[in-house]
Amino acid sequence: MPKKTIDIQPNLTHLAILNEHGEVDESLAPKLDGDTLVTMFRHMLATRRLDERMINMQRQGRIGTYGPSRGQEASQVGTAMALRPDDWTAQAFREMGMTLTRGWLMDLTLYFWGGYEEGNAVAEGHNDLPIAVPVASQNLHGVGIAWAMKIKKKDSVCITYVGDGGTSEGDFHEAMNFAGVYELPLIFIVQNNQFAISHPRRKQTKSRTLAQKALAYGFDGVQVDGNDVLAVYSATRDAVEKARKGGGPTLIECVTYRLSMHTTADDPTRYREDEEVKEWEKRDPLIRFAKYLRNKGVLDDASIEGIENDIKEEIAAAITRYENYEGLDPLDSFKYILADLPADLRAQQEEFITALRNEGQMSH
Amino acid sequence: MPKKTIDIQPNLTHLAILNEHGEVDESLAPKLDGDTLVTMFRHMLATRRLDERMINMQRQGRIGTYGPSRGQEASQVGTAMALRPDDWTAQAFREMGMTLTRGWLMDLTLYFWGGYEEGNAVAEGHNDLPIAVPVASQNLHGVGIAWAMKIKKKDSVCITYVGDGGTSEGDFHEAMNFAGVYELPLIFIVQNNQFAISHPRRKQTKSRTLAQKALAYGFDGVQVDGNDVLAVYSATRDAVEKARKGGGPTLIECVTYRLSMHTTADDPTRYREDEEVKEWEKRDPLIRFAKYLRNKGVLDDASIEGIENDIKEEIAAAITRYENYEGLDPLDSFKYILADLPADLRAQQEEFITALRNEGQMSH
Amino acid sequence: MASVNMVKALNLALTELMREDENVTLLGEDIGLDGGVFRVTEGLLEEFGGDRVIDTPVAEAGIIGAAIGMSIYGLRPVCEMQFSGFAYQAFHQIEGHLSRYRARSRGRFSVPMVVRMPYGGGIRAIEHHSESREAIYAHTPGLQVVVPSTPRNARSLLRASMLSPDPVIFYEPKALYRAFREEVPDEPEVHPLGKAQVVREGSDITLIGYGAMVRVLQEAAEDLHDQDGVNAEVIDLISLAPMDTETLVNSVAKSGRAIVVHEGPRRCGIGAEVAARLAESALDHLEAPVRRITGFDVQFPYFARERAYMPNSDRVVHAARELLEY
Amino acid sequence: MASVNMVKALNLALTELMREDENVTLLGEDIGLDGGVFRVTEGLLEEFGGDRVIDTPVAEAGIIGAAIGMSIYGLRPVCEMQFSGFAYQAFHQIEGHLSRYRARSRGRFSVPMVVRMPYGGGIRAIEHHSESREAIYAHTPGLQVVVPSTPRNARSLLRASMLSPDPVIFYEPKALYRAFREEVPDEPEVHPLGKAQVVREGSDITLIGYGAMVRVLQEAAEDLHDQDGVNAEVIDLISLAPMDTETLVNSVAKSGRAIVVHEGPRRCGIGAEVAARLAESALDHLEAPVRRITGFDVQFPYFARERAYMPNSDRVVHAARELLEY
Ligand SMILES: Cc1ncc(C[n+]2csc(CCOP(=O)(O)OP(=O)(O)O)c2C)c(N)n1
Ligand SMILES: Cc1ncc(C[n+]2csc(CCOP(=O)(O)OP(=O)(O)O)c2C)c(N)n1
Ligand SMILES: [Mg+2]
Ligand SMILES: [Mg+2]
Repeated sequence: MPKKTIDIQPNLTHLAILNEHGEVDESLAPKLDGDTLVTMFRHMLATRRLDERMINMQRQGRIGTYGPSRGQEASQVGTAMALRPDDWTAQAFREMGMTLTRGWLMDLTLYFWGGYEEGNAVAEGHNDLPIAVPVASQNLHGVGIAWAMKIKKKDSVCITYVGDGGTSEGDFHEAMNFAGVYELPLIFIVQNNQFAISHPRRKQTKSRTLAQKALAYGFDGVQVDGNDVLAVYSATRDAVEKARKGGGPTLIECVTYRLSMHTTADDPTRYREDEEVKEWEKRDPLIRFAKYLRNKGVLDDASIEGIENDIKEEIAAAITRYENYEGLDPLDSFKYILADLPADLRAQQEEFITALRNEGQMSH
Repeated sequence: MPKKTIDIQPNLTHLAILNEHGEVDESLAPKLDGDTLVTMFRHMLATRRLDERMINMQRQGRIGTYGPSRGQEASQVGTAMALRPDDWTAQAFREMGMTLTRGWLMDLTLYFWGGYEEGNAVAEGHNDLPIAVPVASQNLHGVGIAWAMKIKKKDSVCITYVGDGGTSEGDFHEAMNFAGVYELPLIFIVQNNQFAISHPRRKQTKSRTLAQKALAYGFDGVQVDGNDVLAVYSATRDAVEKARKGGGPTLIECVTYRLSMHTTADDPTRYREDEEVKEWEKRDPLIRFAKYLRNKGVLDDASIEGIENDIKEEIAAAITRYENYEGLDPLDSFKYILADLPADLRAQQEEFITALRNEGQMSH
Repeated sequence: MASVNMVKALNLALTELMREDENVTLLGEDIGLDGGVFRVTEGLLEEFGGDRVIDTPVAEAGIIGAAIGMSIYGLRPVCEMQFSGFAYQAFHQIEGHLSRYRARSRGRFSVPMVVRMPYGGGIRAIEHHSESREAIYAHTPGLQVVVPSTPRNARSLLRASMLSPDPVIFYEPKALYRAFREEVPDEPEVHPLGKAQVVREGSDITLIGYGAMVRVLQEAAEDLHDQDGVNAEVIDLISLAPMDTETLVNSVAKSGRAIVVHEGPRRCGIGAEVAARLAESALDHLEAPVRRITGFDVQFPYFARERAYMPNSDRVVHAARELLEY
Repeated sequence: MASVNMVKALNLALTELMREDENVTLLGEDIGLDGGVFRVTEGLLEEFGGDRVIDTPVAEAGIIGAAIGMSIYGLRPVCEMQFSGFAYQAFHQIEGHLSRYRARSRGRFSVPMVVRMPYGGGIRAIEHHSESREAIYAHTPGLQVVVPSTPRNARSLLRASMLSPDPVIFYEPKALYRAFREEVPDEPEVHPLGKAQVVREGSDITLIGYGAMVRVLQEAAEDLHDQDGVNAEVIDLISLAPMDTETLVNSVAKSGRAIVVHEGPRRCGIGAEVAARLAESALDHLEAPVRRITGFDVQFPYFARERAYMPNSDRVVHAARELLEY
């Protein structure tokens, strides 16, 4: 009949490999060949450049409101690089870097923020769910996918993304709990970019880390330097390997920072200090990774310029296709609502066609 | 750039004071006078006897489906005894022992399970929310009450109850998180009675204890022997005192057992072994507490018989009032929907009155 | 041929398709070991095992959200919400995702999944266990909503729902679960989604309902016939979304009078939609106002007051007489 | 007198009551430091402090559920759902508790609380940011549902809602937030809950709508007048629950023709309720079918397709001509 402390044997680790000066802890660094490292860098840079261009396009009125990724390239690319094509992802809405790494055309980014459903028309063969706007809701879809994989006895895994803000939602909890109970091959990537719009991390939850939330569900949590692509990759790869072998879920908190605004409609000066942003700019994931790759001799000025040019062309081509797109048919609303259009919807479609004709909104 | 274990400094304790043989750990036992101990016992016994009678009444068709408390008397009474009248509770649906301790008439129990809203018409002056059927939803109302107390600078606290099963719901998570962030004077009592209907505790969550879920929200968790009323009382009192002083929330997991069926509509033999029930019957909270009080000289055969008789009379009187109740007016549905009945609802009420008259369902 | 009640009929439909398609997977609270609180899934855990009949924690958003992911991966989940009154915990998953994946992804992903929910009054249950809120789902684009009214159509409708390429909210009138038995054929049948059924022909007045209210209408029609010599046509809507306007309009074209009946609240209920379709497409046939006999716009009472509250055949008969004299 | 837009008018109503009643407490995501994503709560944190203007984590059920508890303890919370499309996360708290505490406790507890939700299309937003689902709340007994259409009635209606002893869903047409300005008096006004308003008198046809659609109707009425010499009456419903049947019936008694317009889906929408009330209480006056011009029963499209999708005055004018020729 004692009063005793309960030992829950937490397995909670923190991981950092590549520091702000481009130096790595060789004992922890993943063994990646030069090509892979360059691919990683290319995806990160493409993310950065497309992001810059998207903000630009928004300012010019060529797309709608846009949600930037700046600062989070390591978290997005590093996690996606640890997956195979038969693995799946269930994203939120700020994972452009992940989608590019998974091979999505840049066109989809443009379409999505340009206001076309085409931006969520994930291409056949890409095992990634479209953008899910309601915060944390996608975590449960990740649960379902991982669960189906397990039932079907696949050795595939699923990654589901969520923001620091998203961990406050009930859906995150239910997803974490299901993942734990059923020991699913699911990895939760929390991109802790320090803000839910204006609401800072420390006011979102009283827990010291987000990683420790895994303890409530009986599985492991890892906190990584989310601006260190090697640590992000390494932690994800370990979690993926564990999951493939039936070891169940892992929560990985990527500690990073949203260097840009929440969306182009947001004014971050209302709620945070420039000083803080400047501090985090020093920890830019791209700069440190480039330094490391230069030091390592994997990249130099010329090769970087080559990559920059490739990316520029890729972006330009995507924008051209986006701006010359002629597929904008309002009737698509009826085309994709149900596999077979029932009679009452057919009547509504007729009504819609008549209205569009009257209004000159439809040519044919 | 290390890989290191994160220390989250958990404050997680386990507490047990009174064992199955009626022996106490004096160093931990709360200092309660004889009258208080007898009151505690009386509430526990009243809960047991009314519970038995309710099952009986259900079998005779005198009330509807009923959800028993048997085995959970210590968790319910012990927690409620730690409160003041200006404190509040936000219950689920299996807290009859708590309501009796808080001074509710037995009539309300009868009305509720007899199908009358009157069972949730909490008397003025009783600071307790009515029964909340949707699992875990009441936890958020507890948050709001505790929050209002804090804003109003009261030194009151709120207890909110939830079952083991309820901890799987999103509402539980959001409530825990708000309680942590805003450091609310709120105590979460998890009555872990080992089942959510047929679903056993171990299949509900992978975490070793339910108490450790508090760590995800940055506050303390306590696991107590929920069949030990002294431990339950003591842990609750400590949490209440901490909360009154601005120390924030606590999660208390009362490890207990639902000795009876989920409701009278349930057949527990479908999902659990009699052996297990027998094991838990040995840990009956009433038996051990009675033993202790007898040993201590606070109770004897005569005084127990006196209490039994008082309870019998109280139950009989309540049943008489319930069965002779003449307040059953179907129009109450319109009386309590909104403070002021708008025109379209007045028209519906007229329609209802006409129908009831036609059907002889209304005398006047 | 076997004579079964609705619980058994539903169980049969599940068993049949689970045998035919190994992707059919059931999820819900207490559906495995316990066989479901209404026993609809009784025996399925034993036959199909824990990977296909999954007992879940108490987490409705979890159930629906996870099943959405499973559907996308290729399974065909059938979820049970223990009572329709606890499906609101999952409403954001239903509104935000279940109904949308096809449109959102332009057909790349679809969610061929069924959500079964027992609904309605008449079983002397506590709060939240007797409500009807089918209109909320019918109002949500992308969902199909159906309600059986007999054991036989319960089976054929559940089969059709499970075979549908798109999500179906399968609203089960729990008052009918064990109310009566009906012969069902040996071979499974499929009731086409979207079709209403004339369950009694007549040309004097049209009585429209679904689920447990169909019996109320049939009783009213009998009374009208026996007592007033009136021939009422009774339409069982069966499908609330889509809704079979044609069958409604054809009937009212004959009868010129319509009453629509449901348990759920009146404001913006299914009755409103039926009345609106008639006011739009059958106005010239209408010889009397369209009457709604429904749950009132108040909370469904605790069960001591439920008999008074629920629509019954007396109310239908009274309204019919008023309309016939109009 | 000041000339303000709807954002400012709402801000004014909040400020006024917060000054008068220290129990008024605001909760929501980004409403404090950031002033709300639409700036409706701008400046309130500074004036009233963090105990009364509370920035919450992203947890809608948490916001509504906690506010219910606060109300019961004696505060008067006004919650902001950042967009109506994220209120479904809290729907179980709304349906299960916000609407029920008074009935459940036989008046011992009540929940005098307002839930503000920006709704509707026309702002080129991403998915879930343009929908209208007012009918779901109107279908839920125990809730009052109102929609302002101008800065002035936004202020008077929000004040009335905050003074109501029962919960109000305050649906804000975000397309109107900064669309135009209107003079508002120095002293606060109260728009009685439950009352519709005739915003343009006429006797040839009745056009019914609310929120952002009122301007569409006014434009249509102008066109009908200028081009066809037709005098349309325009009714701004304002209150969807309760609904002001009398004003509707009186108008149709004059005009014999009605069109109802809203952005939300048609099936079981507010238009269905309006049409049903007319089919019930104004049938003899109706000289033509009741027409609904509404969102279709499909997902609200992403914004490149929204102009085509949304109801507009051309559609109203066309329908009016058809009804007038009927
Ligand atoms: C359920 C829900 N509530 C509110 C919103 C509005 N919203 C969009 S993003 C956001 C903050 C999310 O923060 P976080 O999860 O940290 O992701 P981040 O934006 O930082 O990537 C909010 C509140 C939403 N999309 N979904
Ligand atoms: C949101 C919700 N889902 C489902 C139910 C049906 N239900 C009633 S009690 C119960 C199990 C609850 O288990 P627990 O929280 O452990 O409480 P206990 O019954 O053991 O007291 C369930 C699933 C409900 N009431 N509410
Ligand atoms: Mg964030
Ligand atoms: Mg339990």
